[in-house]
Amino acid sequence: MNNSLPVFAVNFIAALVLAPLLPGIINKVKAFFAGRKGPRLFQLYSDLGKLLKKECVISSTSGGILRIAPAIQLTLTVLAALLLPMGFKNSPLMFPGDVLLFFYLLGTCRFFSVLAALDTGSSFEGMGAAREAFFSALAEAAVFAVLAFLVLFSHSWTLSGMLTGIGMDSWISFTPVLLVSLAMLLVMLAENCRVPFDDPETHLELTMIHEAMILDYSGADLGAILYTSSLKLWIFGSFIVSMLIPGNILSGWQETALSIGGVFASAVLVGIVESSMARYRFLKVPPLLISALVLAIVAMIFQLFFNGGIR
Amino acid sequence: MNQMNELFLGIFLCSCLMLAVSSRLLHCIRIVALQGVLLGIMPVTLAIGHGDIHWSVMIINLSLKGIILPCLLYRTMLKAGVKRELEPVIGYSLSAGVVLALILFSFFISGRLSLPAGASDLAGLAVPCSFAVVMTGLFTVIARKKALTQVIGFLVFENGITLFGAAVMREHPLIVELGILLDVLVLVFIMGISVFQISREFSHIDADRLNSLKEEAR
Amino acid sequence: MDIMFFPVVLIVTGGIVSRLLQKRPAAAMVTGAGTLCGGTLAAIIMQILCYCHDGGFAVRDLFAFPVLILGLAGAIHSIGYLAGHGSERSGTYWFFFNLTAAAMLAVTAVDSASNPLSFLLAWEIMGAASFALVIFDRHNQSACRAGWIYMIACHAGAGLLILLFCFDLTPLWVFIIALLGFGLKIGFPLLHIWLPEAHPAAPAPVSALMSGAMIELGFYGLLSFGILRDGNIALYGWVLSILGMATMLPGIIFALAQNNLKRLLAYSSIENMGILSCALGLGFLGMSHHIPGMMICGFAGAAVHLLNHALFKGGLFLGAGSVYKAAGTLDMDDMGGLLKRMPWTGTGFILHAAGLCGLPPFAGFAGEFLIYCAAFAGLGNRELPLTVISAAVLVILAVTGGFAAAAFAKVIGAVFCGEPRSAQAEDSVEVSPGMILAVWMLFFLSCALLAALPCGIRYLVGLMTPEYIGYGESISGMVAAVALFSLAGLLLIFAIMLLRRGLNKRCGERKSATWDCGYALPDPRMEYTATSFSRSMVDFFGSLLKPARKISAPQGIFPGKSELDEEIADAGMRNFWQPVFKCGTFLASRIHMLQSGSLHFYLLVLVITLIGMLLGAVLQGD
Amino acid sequence: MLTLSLLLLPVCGALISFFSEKPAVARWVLMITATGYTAICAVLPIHPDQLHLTETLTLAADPAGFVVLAATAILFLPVSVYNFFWMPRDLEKNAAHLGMKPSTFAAILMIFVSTMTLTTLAQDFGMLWVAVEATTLASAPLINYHRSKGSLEAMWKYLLICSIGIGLALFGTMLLSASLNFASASFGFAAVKRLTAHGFFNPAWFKAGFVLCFAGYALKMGLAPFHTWLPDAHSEAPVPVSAMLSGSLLNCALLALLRLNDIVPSDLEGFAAGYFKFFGFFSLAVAAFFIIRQKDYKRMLAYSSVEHMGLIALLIGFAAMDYAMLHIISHSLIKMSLFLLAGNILLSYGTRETALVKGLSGRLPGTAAFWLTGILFICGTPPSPLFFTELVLVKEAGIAAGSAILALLLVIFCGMSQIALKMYAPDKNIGADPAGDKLCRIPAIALAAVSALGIAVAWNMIG
Repeated sequence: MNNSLPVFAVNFIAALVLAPLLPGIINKVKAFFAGRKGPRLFQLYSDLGKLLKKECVISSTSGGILRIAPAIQLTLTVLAALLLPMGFKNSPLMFPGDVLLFFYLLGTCRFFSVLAALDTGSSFEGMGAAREAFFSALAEAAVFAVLAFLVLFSHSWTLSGMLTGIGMDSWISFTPVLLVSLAMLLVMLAENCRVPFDDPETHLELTMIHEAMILDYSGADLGAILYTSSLKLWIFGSFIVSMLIPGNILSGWQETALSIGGVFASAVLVGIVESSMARYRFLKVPPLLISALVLAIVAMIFQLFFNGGIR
Repeated sequence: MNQMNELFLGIFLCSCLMLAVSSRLLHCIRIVALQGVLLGIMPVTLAIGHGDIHWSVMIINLSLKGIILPCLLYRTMLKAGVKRELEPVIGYSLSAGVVLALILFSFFISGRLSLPAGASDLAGLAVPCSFAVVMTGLFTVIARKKALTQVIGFLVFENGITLFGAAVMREHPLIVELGILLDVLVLVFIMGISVFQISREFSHIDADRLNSLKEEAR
Repeated sequence: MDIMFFPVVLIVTGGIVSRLLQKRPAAAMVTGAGTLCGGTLAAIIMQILCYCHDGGFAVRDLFAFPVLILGLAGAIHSIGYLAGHGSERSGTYWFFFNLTAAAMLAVTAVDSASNPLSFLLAWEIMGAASFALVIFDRHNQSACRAGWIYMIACHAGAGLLILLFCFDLTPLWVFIIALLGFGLKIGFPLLHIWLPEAHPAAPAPVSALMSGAMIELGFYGLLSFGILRDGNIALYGWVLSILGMATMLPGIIFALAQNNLKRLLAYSSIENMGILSCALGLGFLGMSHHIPGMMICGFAGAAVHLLNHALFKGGLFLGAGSVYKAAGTLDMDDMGGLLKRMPWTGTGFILHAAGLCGLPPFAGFAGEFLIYCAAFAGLGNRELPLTVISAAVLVILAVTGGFAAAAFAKVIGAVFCGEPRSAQAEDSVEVSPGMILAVWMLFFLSCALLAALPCGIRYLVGLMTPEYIGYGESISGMVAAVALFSLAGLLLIFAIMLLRRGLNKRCGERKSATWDCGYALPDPRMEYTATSFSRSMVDFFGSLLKPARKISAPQGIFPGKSELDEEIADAGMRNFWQPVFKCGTFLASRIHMLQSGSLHFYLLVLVITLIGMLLGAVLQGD
Repeated sequence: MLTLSLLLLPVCGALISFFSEKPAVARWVLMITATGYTAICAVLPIHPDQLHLTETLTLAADPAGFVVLAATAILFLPVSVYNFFWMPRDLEKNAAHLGMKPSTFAAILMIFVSTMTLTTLAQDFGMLWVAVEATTLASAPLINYHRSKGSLEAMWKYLLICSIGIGLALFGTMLLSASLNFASASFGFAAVKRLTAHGFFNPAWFKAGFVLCFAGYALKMGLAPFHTWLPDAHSEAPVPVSAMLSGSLLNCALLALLRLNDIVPSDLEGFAAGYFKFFGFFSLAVAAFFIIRQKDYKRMLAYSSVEHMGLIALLIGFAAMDYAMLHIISHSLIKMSLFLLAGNILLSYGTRETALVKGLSGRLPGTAAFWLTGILFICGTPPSPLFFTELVLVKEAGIAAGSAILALLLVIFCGMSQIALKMYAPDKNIGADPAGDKLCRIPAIALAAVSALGIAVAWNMIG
């Protein structure tokens, strides 16, 4: 493991650089299913470049949260990424309990994005913020149930330990891991505002969640927001990939390729999901999130009773 | 003299029954006066053969209970302008039955009380009699509506107690005895004034209609 | 003699003098605030000197700290708060405020084990004095009802404590009675009803003191009197953790549904007491099952959360007071846009709120972090009941955290963001520097707390349980990592903000109206209000919250005025206490009929009782 | 000499007042008499004094009697001072329906005090009875000072029920005397106690006498179910009289019960204590239910007196005599303050209905504040000494009875505080009445004294 630090560093930089590819991949997949050509794969890069040069228009209603929120979100997401094992290598910054910090950093991002949305005084953004706050609170339940499972499973308190700890032997007791991954996938879709929780493509503000919240951003701020959300997508993809694929079966750099490929594959999966189903009605979203919780709990029961987790 | 005293006690019991059946207030006042006179005489008759006779107490008792108080009541009756107890809480015949029962009850109770040593010979009869008079007084207060009748009932009650004192006990110290008498006098005086005021204020003296002070149910 | 004795005497004397100076409000204020500030500061310094001199630590210091800090901050805040708001009665205010603070200090200071009577006295005086403050506000019509409920809770609690102190009971009964008696202060379910009533009614500094310090004293009492050494530690753990969960989740759900700012904060206090109880429960479970990690994390988490709650909730209530002073209302639907009008208060409030939600990089996270860690430690135990409860705590705590964030997003959004929705909110201006100072002081203290935490935990573990110093080391390492991450995060945010500034200097930045779907004239009336923000969540929990809505919907082609009024009654009040009180009143009204005014009836009762007594006496003789 | 002057001073005052026929003179005489009376009371413990009426009959202040005497004196002074300011204001408002001349009123009030003094000084059951009966007679006309249908009715009920009660006590006294087998010439407390202690008595007669005496004096004291007259009388009387009735008169009846309890021989102690406990507890329970949703604040105070008499009876029943004495003094002072404050409210609002008293805190701020304080004190919130007496009571009563007592006290607290707070609640439409508020100083001083007493007790108990 003495070469783990460079591997991690490369993977981390890859994440930062390649993250904007993910929306492109998803869009490409969706275009494929729709039989269209779709936007370019690197569309977000061009968008970001353009936005950085543009003038910034700030709502005159804002009290300042609007300005600072993108910086907070960007920073905390990057910090969260630092805690995640990359390329199946432990994060160098890991410490027991870092998994809590990881999810709470993402939580803080969300808190400030909600505040920023409310800061504009727009009713659409308020609507989006309310939904975001509600759904993410429910998603927390699923997330922490998954966490409980991971602690039980891996006996580790670090994020890296939990995810890489699911080694070859986990394939023997595959059912709980699969259930948990499914739960995590649902959480990923919810947290990143994808179908069936939210439709990033929609043009009707009334039905938006995340998109409604960023209606008033422009220029570099919007760029930061878009970049942050793609990075968040990467983080969740990477989370699931590390959980599903046992580490230490390939050599260092092959693992890197596997993990990056895995994240891309998760983006493809998201694209397939988005192409194959419609957004749920808002009333049906809470049950879906609760079912993610139930999945995690079922996984835990499996682990406890059938895999001999208990004396 | 013992037979005479027994006769007095018998008259006392009869007066109770008479009180129960009489509706005319004047009649009731006469009964009270009769009891008062008897109470005045009895200490003397009891004391004959025992020694000291407190004539002064006898005179005060006789004049107060036998004359002054009935007069006061009579005056009040005239002032209040009420002559009869028309609709008592408990009817007259039933009242007679109740008083009879009370008398029996008194005999039952006092039968269970062994007499104290040193009591006079008459005590065996005097105790139940005085209990009966006390209870009749209480009964009258409860069973009659007119405020004046209630005063009469109270006086009968008081007489019962005095009867007990006279028949069973040696005397209180004189000063206490006088205090008791003074208290009763003032009490009846104030009650008389009150009855008068009630009759003026309410233009009736029905105690059962004095029921404005109560907790209202919600 | 205890070192707290002189500060207590000073504060009380100051209060009395202040009351005597009622006719001269300025002098009263100087005396009251001066002695309170002086007393608390002196106590803090003396306490620190004591630590420096001979080390040592007692649980009661942990509870005395919030009292002192909030006493100080409350005194500073009150000066501004009272101005023009009952300043003519400031002597009375300071009398009771000082008395409350002194009584609370005395509660922590008296040697409660050897002298329960003095504890009881201080406890009762604390309740009575704070009651006077709850009904202090003469502009608030409902304050007296709130005060009534509060006073009954105090009295009932004192009654239970009397039972506790007067009789030798088995440990189980001691625990049950203490749980009820002190639970009335803490706000366990059904015993909590006074909190959402009294906190909104009281002046803000008082709410801060009550919410930040007084309800926590309930735990002090519970730990001092309810938990006996020879009792069943595991049982304490089970009861406290389950009770904690049953407190925190409903607490935050009710908080979410409130539209009165301070009422919301009060429910949030209930939630936080639930978290505290949960943490203690986990600690006791760790103790009884011999899991040192769980025990230390649980107790340390409880201690840190206690301090955090004191600082943040104190700050929030003080901030709410400033808002009330500026906007003249506590109804969040009538506020809005205050961040622009009162930036200092607003920023302070937002930081406190984030801290209370346990969001990094603030100190609040450290407490929740430790509690989660305790649950992690419980999960690793491989004993089914313990695993289940740990997992349950983990999930419930997370959901609670999520909804707490939602609730405070609602508060901040409705109060500070957007455009003002009433004329008074429109005209509000920043409050006096003292009030700002009080809020920010608490925030800086929380930062200092976070910085001091790693050393503190190691020190305390070494002091209390030297055999587990290794665990202490590793836990303090974890907390240190959290603190470092927080620092790094803050610095990074600052750097990125600088970057953004540079970028925008080049590209330009301008202001424009909020984009509202092309609508040309955005209007405050179109805004999302506090009610609308929580609407979907309230509907989701409709069966618990039972919102009573009065709607007059827009009708016709040219709709006139339309309204939506939502009222959410407390579940405990609605489903339990109101029926109980109704029953009592009904019974009383039946019994009242006995006093019918009939003289004959009275006499009959007399005679019957007499005959009964006589028969009893005579027949007994046989 | 002191004892005699204690008795005669109020009588002299009464004579002067009665014949002067001027309200102003009456007010002054009352106040001066009260001052003198209190001064004599203060000297009494330094110069113990006895008055021999006959060789067996004495008047003297023994410790228990002195406590009640002191309670009377420390009530009489503030009440008379209050009366000094109250009377003109009351005359102004209620001149139309006065039942008697103010001078007569003051005279009877002083006679009333004199009779209460006699009660406390009596050392003999006969004398005691005479004195207690005399208090009834003296107080009855006072109730009717403001003549109304209500007050007349209250007076009638008071007179009739109490007379019967006292009659029963006389009967009981005679039975007690008979039970001693006429062994003693004197019927003084000490003599009787000597006899009973040595077993020279007839148990059946003693019990019957005890029961009758108990019922009679308990009726005067207002223990349920004999309390029925009390709320009427105490609410209809003018406030100075209400204060004296609740604060002093009940104590006098209580003293009679104490005397009675004192002569109970040791083998009948359980029998006697049972009555005290039962009726004490019953009074507590009855008062609790009648206080809930009470519509008349003076009646509420009256029921609270029933409650406290119950508590004192319980304390006696559980043989906590010192605390019973403490309870007597504290209750008298607090209840007097509350009645005087109620007087302010009554003068300012002109109604006794709680529902019509709104915005007290705005109209009479001082009165309102002390009204609340008084209510809290009477419910046993520290520093009220009642807190300590109730604490001791619960401790003595044991866990089951103690819990029940605490529960009832809580119910009472709920009821009283609800009413008081509803009256207190601020109301924007009610203007201030500064003139009416001035009278709150006397009760304020009394409450301060009570707090001081409570703090002293606390100091003593904590040690």
